[in-house]
Amino acid sequence: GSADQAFDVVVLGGGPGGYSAAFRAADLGLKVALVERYATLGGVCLNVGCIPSKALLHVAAVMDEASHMADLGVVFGTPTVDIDKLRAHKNKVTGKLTNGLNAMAKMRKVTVLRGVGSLLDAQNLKVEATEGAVGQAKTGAVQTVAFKRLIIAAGSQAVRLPFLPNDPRIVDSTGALEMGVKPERMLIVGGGIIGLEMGTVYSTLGARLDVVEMLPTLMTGADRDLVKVWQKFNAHRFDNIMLNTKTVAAEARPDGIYVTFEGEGAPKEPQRYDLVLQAVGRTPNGKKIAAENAGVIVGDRGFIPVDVQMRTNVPSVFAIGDIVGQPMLAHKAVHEGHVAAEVCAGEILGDDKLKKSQFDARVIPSVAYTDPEVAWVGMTEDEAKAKGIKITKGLFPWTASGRAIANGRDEGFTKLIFDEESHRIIGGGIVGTHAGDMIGEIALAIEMGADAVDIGKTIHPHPTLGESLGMAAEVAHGTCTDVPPVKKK
Amino acid sequence: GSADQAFDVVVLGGGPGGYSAAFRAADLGLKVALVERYATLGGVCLNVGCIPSKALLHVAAVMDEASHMADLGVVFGTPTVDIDKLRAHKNKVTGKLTNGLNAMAKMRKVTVLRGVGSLLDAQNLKVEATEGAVGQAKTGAVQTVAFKRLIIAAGSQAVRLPFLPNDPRIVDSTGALEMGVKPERMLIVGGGIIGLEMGTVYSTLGARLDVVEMLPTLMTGADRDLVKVWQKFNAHRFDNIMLNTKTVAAEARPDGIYVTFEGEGAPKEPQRYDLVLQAVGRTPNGKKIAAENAGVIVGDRGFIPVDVQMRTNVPSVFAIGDIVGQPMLAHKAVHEGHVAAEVCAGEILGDDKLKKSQFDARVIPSVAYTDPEVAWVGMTEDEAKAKGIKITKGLFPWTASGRAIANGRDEGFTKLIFDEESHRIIGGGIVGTHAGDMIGEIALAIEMGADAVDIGKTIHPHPTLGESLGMAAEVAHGTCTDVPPVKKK
Amino acid sequence: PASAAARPLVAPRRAADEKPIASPAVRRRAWDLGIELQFVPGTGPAGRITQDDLEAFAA
Ligand SMILES: Cc1cc2nc3c(=O)[nH]c(=O)nc-3n(C[C@H](O)[C@H](O)[C@H](O)COP(=O)(O)OP(=O)(O)OC[C@H]3O[C@@H](n4cnc5c(N)ncnc54)[C@H](O)[C@@H]3O)c2cc1C
Ligand SMILES: Cc1cc2nc3c(=O)[nH]c(=O)nc-3n(C[C@H](O)[C@H](O)[C@H](O)COP(=O)(O)OP(=O)(O)OC[C@H]3O[C@@H](n4cnc5c(N)ncnc54)[C@H](O)[C@@H]3O)c2cc1C
Repeated sequence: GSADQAFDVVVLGGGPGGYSAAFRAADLGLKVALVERYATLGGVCLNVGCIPSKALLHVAAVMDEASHMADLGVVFGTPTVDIDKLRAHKNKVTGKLTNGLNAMAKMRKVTVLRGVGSLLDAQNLKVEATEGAVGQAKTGAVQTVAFKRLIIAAGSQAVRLPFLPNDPRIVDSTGALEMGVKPERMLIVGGGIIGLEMGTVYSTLGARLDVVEMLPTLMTGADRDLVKVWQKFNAHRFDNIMLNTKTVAAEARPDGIYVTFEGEGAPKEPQRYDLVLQAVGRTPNGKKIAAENAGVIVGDRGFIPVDVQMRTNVPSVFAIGDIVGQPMLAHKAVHEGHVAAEVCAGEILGDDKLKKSQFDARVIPSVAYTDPEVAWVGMTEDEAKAKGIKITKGLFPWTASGRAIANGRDEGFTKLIFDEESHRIIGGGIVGTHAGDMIGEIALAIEMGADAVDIGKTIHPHPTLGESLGMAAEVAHGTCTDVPPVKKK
Repeated sequence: GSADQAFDVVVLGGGPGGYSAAFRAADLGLKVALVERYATLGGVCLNVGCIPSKALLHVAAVMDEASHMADLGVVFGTPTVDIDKLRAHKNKVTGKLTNGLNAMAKMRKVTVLRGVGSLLDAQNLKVEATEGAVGQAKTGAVQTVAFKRLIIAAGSQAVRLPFLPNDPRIVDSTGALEMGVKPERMLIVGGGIIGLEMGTVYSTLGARLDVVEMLPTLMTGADRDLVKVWQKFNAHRFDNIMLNTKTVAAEARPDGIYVTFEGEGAPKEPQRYDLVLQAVGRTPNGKKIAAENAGVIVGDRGFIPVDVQMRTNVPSVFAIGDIVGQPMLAHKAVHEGHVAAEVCAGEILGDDKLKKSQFDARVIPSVAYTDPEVAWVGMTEDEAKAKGIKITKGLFPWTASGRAIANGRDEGFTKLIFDEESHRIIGGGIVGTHAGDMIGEIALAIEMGADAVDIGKTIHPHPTLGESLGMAAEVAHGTCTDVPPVKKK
Repeated sequence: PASAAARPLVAPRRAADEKPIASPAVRRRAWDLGIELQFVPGTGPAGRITQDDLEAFAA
């Protein structure tokens, strides 16, 4: 053809889904190109998502913890915060990881093409070169890259509310991570994980928070009992939690952004804020890559439909990550990336085993990296109730956990959900410090088809937060001796 | 008989093993007495072991963490430490738990008898009443308690080196937990977990440490690569690490304890210390309960041999916990306690299912709650090598973990060990913060018979420390894309 | 599980001291049934004995 370069596999987008797919394909012996418009690999997650948010959240957690140490006999002075240095730390963290990705791409001989990609047809991608450390300024250079297989991993971006004015005091998560404004009063529009995580950071650094959410609850998706523990522990951060409430207008004035609300929790008057964070969701980039040129179907909302092998309606084109649907999470993108790469390799190299690869994880865990963390996986109690599935529940309160008490953090609990009939575990949730590091065990238990005996008879070390999993299984089974006895009927 | 009281089951010793056995037996419908010489239940673990040590270690960890925050933009003043308040905090933590045990014993109608117990025969226990908030002063009152089944859970106590003088500056772990002395120079005799945990606390509070160990390594039992990471990270705490070295003499002088060493690491001159911690191991209390009166066999070193149902050579007498053997760990004691209680209940109530209960956990995890934590379970690499078992290893370095980097703590790693032939997981180890909270997942994987694909294909949330387990499994399987590619041969 | 029943029940070859691969719940169920797992064929990966294998053997 007339292409400038040709590859076995071209991956469009260098986020967690994209680089994982590219690296896996290269490891399987394919010639691979990875197209990314920004200067660094890692996508939203490493540059302006998962990683920088956690770098800041960790610092906030240490500050909050230190401030509670006086009761324990250790008095720290009020810390002084150097925002520039904190930002530099965050950038160092993301830099370490994105540099690592570059190095690993080189070791794998993956060709990284800097530029904006768009589909020409089912065999060719147009790449318009971009430059600059920040942004995606086009150089004017254009090339055509031919592929045997294309993996679309172009991700998503923050939804912008159309009626919000353009003002540096109105930001999305990316802007919030820049920490250019030190607000006294901050509004979080959207009570999901991303907004509440950023709110935690700003609150610890001194801001008073308001949050407005159209739905009746914060952290929708998680069971109410889990969220309740987080909410009680964090009540001190908030002036107003406005549920069933809409943001309808905003006016930028010299002394602040004046926001008008409507609905159940709406104050009568517009409220003044120093900073407004829009965190109302993310929208997939499906409509921005000229997918139609290859005949790839893109749904109304911009998601690209795929099968269990991550293949679109066009045989040579795959898609993975945020762009194929919910949940929009990095770990889902990575696993999907591996599957797509394996299927491509199987087909290109004629390997029957790889050809059959498919995404068939039973469950994908979710974590809010707030303080305490909230983590859940599989069936929630609410979901079981809604679907009429009969469950047996094992709940272990951390007030009975020696380690949680020793840490001075016994507000949490661990909950396991078993199918009443098959006795197998079908879900679970943890609220408490380090919940996210432990939810993987529940995911493994679900994938392995474990029941309460399997988990309860597995010896977990004492005294750990992790043993709360074994205890919760024992509670479900009626054999736990670290909680009050079950009332005899 | 002539007994003052009669029970289905009498449990001798109120530690984790004993209270778990007593509570389980009561939950199964038996009439139960729990005999404990001290004022509070919980044994070594809750009163002078697992829990108070972790309460102090947590405070130390927060202090150490805060001191590293300056690089991240947050400067705390040097903290002031109020040792009395810190001690009070620790006592509050243990008090909360031991009070909880009392309350739960009441709810279960378990009769708690305060006193020193000793066996009279295979059906009767003598209990000499004791009193006082501290200690085990005998009141003179004595009673005979009849049992259908006895569960011995009398635990262990610290080994005392005979040549060490009696001096308040020479302590065991119980004395060290009292924090009566604020040493500048501290010697830890014995490089095991307990000594290194206490050393961590004292070092953070200002002491310089020496440690002396007869064996060639610290933290014997764990793989060397795990310990090495801990050792490097903690090198700054130690002046001297004396391996292959014996403590041979000590002299108490007004200005300090002068200790003489012999062996590979021994300094020529005696060394002066403000505090000497003996942590050379624990010895079971088997020879102190007149077991011979019932014909119960006690081994030379004080351990009581039992079968998989926790039964001694005498059919009516069971034993559990530290007193039956290594590893001397609370979680082992608890699981053994449940088994003994179930077998007793099965026999007394004629329940065939309970009668068959047995202890058959494949693995028991170990954790050093140092900073970083070191946790391991199942087969170690050293052990596999020694036994000639061929293994496949999956090692994921935390330098590639986004979360570890975001936390500023990427010194750790996660290692999984698979049987080369069957591919199933047979062991694993983690060194890094919160390692102990995550090792349970490896234990579950081993108990379930999981292989690298099972663990690697289980979606772990990003970015967590827990995902390092999934990554390590992928490394073993050759499918990880967050580490450099495997060199092609 | 559906295909497990269709698979032939080959007598397992295990060393005398070898602990068969089976989850804690399967092991427990085996004592209840009075069955030595040693002799139960496993259809799972690496011969892992599933709950279904055990029930099939018991039937
Ligand atoms: C603040 C925040 C916090 C988050 N925290 C977490 C978390 O803790 N855990 C978690 O699992 N998820 C988290 N997420 C979500 C997570 O970031 C995404 O799910 C993940 O990044 C999706 O990966 P992806 O590969 O599908 O797409 P993306 O990461 O969106 O990557 C897509 C890449 O494609 C590039 N691209 C797009 N179009 C083109 C084009 N035409 N040409 C060239 N390049 C293109 C983009 O520049 C981008 O680099 C967070 C998100 C945000 C915003
Ligand atoms: C400093 C330290 C830290 C530790 N940290 C950990 C840890 O983090 N994790 C862990 O798993 N393990 C830890 N251990 C070990 C753990 O404490 C023991 O394994 C555990 O307590 C054993 O439980 P047990 O029930 O067998 O015996 P014990 O806890 O020793 O309890 C025995 C009880 O019996 C009573 N008793 C003894 N003889 C008589 C008698 N004749 N009459 C009446 N009562 C009697 C004793 O007073 C005691 O209360 C630690 C130990 C120490 C010393």
